[in-house]
Amino acid sequence: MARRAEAGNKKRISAEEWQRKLREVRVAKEDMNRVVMNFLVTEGYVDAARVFERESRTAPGVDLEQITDRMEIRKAVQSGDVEQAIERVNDLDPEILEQGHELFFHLQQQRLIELIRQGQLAEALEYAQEYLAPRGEDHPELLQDLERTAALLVFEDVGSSPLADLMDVAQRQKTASELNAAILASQSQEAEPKLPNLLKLLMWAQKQLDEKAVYPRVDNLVTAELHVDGGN
Amino acid sequence: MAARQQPVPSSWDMSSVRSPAQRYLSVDGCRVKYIGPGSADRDAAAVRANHPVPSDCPIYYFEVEVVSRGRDGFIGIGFSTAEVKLDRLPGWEPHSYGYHGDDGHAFSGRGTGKAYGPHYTTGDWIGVVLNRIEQTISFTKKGFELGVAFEGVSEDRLFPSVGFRTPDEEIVANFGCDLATRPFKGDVEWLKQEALQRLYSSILAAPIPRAGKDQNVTGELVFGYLQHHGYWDTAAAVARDVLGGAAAVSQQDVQNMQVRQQIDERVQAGDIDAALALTEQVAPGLLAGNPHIHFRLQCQKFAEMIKAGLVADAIDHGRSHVVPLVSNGSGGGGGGSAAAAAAERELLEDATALLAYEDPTTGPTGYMLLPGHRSELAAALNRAILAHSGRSEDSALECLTRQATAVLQELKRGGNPASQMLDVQTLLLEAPDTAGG
Amino acid sequence: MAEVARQQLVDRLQSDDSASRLQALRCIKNCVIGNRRQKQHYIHLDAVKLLVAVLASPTADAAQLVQAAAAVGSFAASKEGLLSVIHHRGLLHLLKVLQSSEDVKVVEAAVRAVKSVCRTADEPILDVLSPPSLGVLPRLVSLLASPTSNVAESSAAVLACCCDRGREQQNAVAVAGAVQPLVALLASQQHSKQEAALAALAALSSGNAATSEDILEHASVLSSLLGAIKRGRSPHTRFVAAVCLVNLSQHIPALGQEELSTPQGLQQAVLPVLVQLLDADMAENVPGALCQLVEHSAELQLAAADADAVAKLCAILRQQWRAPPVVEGALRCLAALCSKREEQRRQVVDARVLPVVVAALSHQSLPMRAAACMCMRSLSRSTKLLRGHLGDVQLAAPLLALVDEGDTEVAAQAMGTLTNLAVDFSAVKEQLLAHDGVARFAALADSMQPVLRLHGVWGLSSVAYMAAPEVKQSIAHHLPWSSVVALLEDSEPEVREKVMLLLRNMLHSERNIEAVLTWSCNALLEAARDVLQRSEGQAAAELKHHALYVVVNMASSTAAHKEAVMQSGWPPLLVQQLRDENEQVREAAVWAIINLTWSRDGDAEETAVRVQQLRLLGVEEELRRLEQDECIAVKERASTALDQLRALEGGGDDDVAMEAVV
Amino acid sequence: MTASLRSAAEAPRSTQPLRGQQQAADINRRQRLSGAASPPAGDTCTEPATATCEVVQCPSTPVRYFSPPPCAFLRPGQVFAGRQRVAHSSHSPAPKQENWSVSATITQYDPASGYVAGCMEASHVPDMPSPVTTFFEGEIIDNQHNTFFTADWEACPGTDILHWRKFEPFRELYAEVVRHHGRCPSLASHPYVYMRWKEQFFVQGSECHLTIQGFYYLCMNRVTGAMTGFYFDPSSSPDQKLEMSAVRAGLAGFAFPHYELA
Repeated sequence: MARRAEAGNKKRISAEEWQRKLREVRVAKEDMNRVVMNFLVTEGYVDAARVFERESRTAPGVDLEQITDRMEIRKAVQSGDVEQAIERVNDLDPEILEQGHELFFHLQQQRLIELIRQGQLAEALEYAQEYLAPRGEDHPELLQDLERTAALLVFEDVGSSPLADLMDVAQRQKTASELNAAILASQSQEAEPKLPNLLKLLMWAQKQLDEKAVYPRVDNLVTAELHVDGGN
Repeated sequence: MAARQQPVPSSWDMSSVRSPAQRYLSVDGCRVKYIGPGSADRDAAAVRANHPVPSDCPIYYFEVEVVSRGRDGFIGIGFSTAEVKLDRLPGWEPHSYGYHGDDGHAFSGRGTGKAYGPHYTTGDWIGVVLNRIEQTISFTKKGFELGVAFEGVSEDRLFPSVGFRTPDEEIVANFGCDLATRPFKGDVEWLKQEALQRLYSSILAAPIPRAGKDQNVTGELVFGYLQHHGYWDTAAAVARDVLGGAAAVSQQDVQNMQVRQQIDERVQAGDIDAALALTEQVAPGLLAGNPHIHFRLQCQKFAEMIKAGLVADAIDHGRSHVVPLVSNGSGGGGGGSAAAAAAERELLEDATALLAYEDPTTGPTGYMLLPGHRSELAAALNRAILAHSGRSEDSALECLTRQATAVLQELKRGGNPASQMLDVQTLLLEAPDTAGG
Repeated sequence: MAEVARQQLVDRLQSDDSASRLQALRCIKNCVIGNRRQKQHYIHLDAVKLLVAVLASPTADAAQLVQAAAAVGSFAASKEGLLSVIHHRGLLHLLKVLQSSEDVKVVEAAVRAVKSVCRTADEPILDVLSPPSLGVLPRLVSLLASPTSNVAESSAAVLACCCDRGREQQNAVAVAGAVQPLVALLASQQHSKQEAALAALAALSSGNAATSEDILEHASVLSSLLGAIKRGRSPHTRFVAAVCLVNLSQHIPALGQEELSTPQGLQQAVLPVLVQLLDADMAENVPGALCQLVEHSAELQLAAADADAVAKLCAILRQQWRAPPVVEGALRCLAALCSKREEQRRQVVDARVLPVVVAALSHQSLPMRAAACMCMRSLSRSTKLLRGHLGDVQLAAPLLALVDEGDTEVAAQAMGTLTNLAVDFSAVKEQLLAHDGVARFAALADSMQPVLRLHGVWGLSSVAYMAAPEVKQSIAHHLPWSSVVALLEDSEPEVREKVMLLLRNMLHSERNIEAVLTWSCNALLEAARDVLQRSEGQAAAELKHHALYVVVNMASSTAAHKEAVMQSGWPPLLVQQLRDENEQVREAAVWAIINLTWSRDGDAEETAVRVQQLRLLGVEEELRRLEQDECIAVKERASTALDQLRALEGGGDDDVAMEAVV
Repeated sequence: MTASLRSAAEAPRSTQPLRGQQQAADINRRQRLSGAASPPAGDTCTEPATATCEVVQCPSTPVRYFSPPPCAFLRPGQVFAGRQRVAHSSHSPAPKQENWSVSATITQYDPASGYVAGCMEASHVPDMPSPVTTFFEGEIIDNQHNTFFTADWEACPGTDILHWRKFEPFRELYAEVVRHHGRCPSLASHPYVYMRWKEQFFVQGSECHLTIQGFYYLCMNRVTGAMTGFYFDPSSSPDQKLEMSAVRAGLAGFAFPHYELA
């Protein structure tokens, strides 16, 4: 009820009126293309960036050759070959993993996950003892994560365990992105793509406007469907 | 924009003597001197600016220079609402805020201040910053930032205000109305920069809501965009590398896209029949369901036939295919309103008018045969086809951009302070830490 | 079994098959990077020695050198690893590789490794002036231009580390041409390069006029720095930039075109930034930098107070987690801010940090104790505090302990504080006497160190101030007259002044005069007179008027003592001082006359004689002239004196004489 | 210090640190400013009619106010001795009068900022075995830092005028002072020094039944160092008069000790 009462003194913007407002907004395709290119480049998707450059004639803004390393490393993580990723990073700049304890831990965690995924439990166990266990002592802040990871070793079928999330592809993505960001930072390039900013700005702006008006909102970012609030 | 129209403080308000206490003040534009007895607190006197701070102004700044501390330097600088009595120093009453020179304390609505900054006295200049975004008031002394003095400052109409308590206290204010001849001493741009930075980081700190934990929102948006605009190869690459094969370009989409491109070409070429056929193929039932677009196509065909010199056939065609489609304005089949109906008749008249000319393209309604008109029609048709097949004419990414821009504009119109400092372009195309700079 | 694997890897470092060797290098490197535990394992297997051997071997190819350097660098990132690297002369060989290799990748790997060594080491271990590092500077400078990610950064860091070693090293770095490329890096888009350059310039300019001037020759440098202190990406950047400006501002020519290129302009610009950074929870020693900035400028101290620095510094003192250097900096900074201003002292007390300062007096590190002592000295300049809060805490013991530190500067600070505590109204005076402070002061008065002598005597002068007879006795006991005579002829004018002050206080109130005269074998007045006559002309006003008050106090007593003054050859000197250009001296001289012409029951004749003698010296004319003196105090006294003379003319009626005065 | 009407208000310094007292005073003052707390008793605060009417009109031409020159009798080490007369007339059925011996020693003097500080000691206080010592800080009326109008300490110009007028020499300044809102152009050439002394805390005998809530209005002869004072504290016995004269350290003449802070 509170809601309705509130809605009462709020400005109402009809779907039609809103559509008109939306129409008035000019969205330049070149700008959109730049945003997409920026996403591909910062996230290290060199192949996609190259193709997009060809298809849309949008300039990547950076020398794509330079980010090849980054892409290779990303690919390695995404394809589950963490060891190779680690070696490549160390070739690129030893400091990244020497200093970045948390990042390095996540990579090792991913390595363990991959070993388990491949069913190489013996190796996994040895790896955990040799590399992961000591880190808890050196970096207490990691202990909790560490224990959680170690638990992977005790489940028969991790896929159906509470740790399942560690096993799925998204986890690879996550680790890959973290590593990618670290490399960018070490080269003092921008680590964050712009695209998420748009979404965050939208979320913020709608939240602000909700206090003043009832209007067609976007709730699902992927479909971008307009949804009019049931005020009336 | 609303912001520009609101009046801004430009001098101290001497128009109406609101309180007997004000006879203790000699006010001259931006200059105020205390000429009262200053024996007891009841002799205090304050003055307000002639206008409140515009409600949509995110960061408001003004400066006060202490010309003389007078006897004891009991000067209070800050803000107050129109209701606050003027025989009190700013800060003693509710809805007033003041930084006092004699003890450096910050007062808001109470007689007991909290230790805040250093004292200030003759020759010092104090900068006052009202931050509507964070709802704070802070001060600077000789350019030194003294930090936040008051939080939760939510009053809509706040007037700059100064108060005095002992003889010969005198100040002069700068409301920044004439920066050319009287620039601020403080680095206002910098203060705004900092505020903007904090605003950005607070906005960007929020997480992106996602349907499922492994949903890659940005990835899917990019994929959708690429597909929508027919960047097929990139779309494929993104599907593979970004979405880990979770998505794929559907051949159906590719074909539809290609057909739509053909239709576009045909209409541009004036080959309406082909366009109609292809439309029926890619979007069966569209023409039946959308007589308006159908009418426009047939109408265009009629025009093209005249251009081709097939006048007789054209007239035939008009009778048989065009006129029946004109909606009667009763909101019937055409689904169009009376206005739409009128527009259709007008178009029909323009078309028929072509008959009257040797060379229709030179006639007053020749526009119908120009590329501009054709491509406009083509675009309309394309929209109709997309709508028919349940797709929006924009990609989700573009919709979000529109939505964000529109909402932001709405906020600005509504006088939301923070929004005045933001725009989508900047956020999308510049690094946050250089944005607005 | 991992143990075995490691052993095998280490063995393969010596294998003849270069491919296998390279592989082993890679493996070990990848094992140890980011793994403290793995490092330890390999250190025990003596891997570092073998890695360094690879660096040293002439046959090693580029690939191997890269891997070996990276591995050594990784080992150096941990304390125990660093020891092992140094022990096996790893740094030496890294430097050799760094300067001799022509292969870009090798050079990069080497410079990163050297950086790692410098970063881990507590004190600057890299001395570019000693072989074999002599040739390395040009290489480092050339690397500053490297486009490769963080190579320029690394070499800048290494250069900074070189500068930390000392002035000559700073000069060497400048001579090697580092300044220009470093300044260029300030403009870099990559903030990590920017920060490294800032740090290097800060290290290069620290306390070195020559290098600072080199840097200042680059027009762009000031504007870049001024930009960086405000718009710097992180607090750290802003801080380092501020430190650069503080260093440079001390060597910039005072005559600048626009305000911001003058020392004052720069300092005024840096100050708010530093004060603001006091709030930031950062490890850097912001208070120390602020102290360096304001130490020598009352104006800047006031500005800092305006910016509320005292409150912020006190807040830092209350935060236990702060690193000792930061706390020390805060104490020094407070010492500067409170040295002259009572209001700031009160702020410190009101902030309830006095206990912290007192505790710091007994901190285990000497610099901390010294800083606390400076702070306490500034605070002890408030009589209100001396009577109040300082009376509640045990100060004498820790301060006297500091005097024994052997560090002259610290001792002087401690003595200074004790001197303030010693004055009569101080509640801690008893404490001090209980710890036989008198003996300690007296001992220091004999020190070879002028500054200690000064504070010794100074302290005694405070002890003697309004002290009970027995206290003065003990002064006389611990400081033999012979030493007083020596001190009266001390090379340091300030010392001479303070001895005179001591004598003045010793003589105060007639209960003590006899004892003091015996102490001085009745030579006191002459001694004082001699000092004045010897230093005739250039005698400091302070010395003069203390000397005159010796006479005043002496003459405030019995007829016998007044007579002693008359006989001591002082009278002509007194009359002469009535013409001194310093008003305090003139006033003191008049007081002496007043006392000498003072008549008391039953000594009318003696008084008359004294008056007669003074008249002959023309005292009356002088006094009349002084009745028109521009200094009202002198005027007032002169008329008192004249009234007294006239009263005596009127038949030496004592009551009249009294009338004249009271 | 003065005989308190209530039982001792002050806790010993050790248990209630100065900070506490200052805060108290401060807040007290803020409240007074805000009018949140009731103002001091009406009678003490109503200004003489003459005062009010003159105070409102202010001098048309700007006047320069000079500070009086330094005074030899305020040098550190200078001792004043005398007595404080406490009349209990209004409060005890049988009107009786106390005479305490009071002495004051100057410990700090800064003419540049109109600041003086020192210790006051009272002995022969009825039913007080040992002497009581307090630390005071003084404001020297110098037209710059301090005017005849008290900015603090619960006094108001009315109170100020009422007390200053008790000093004979002040009468000739009275009109000027009122006209100039507490300042006084001819103060610089005036043969008397005016001060306010406010006791800050007890150095000895804090357990006594005396209060240091109020403060002294003082008037001192520049030439002889003789001074008179009146204690003001709305909540203490009115009409407490202090009379002290400069003590000569010398047997037959003046002696001056001196210290220099390091």
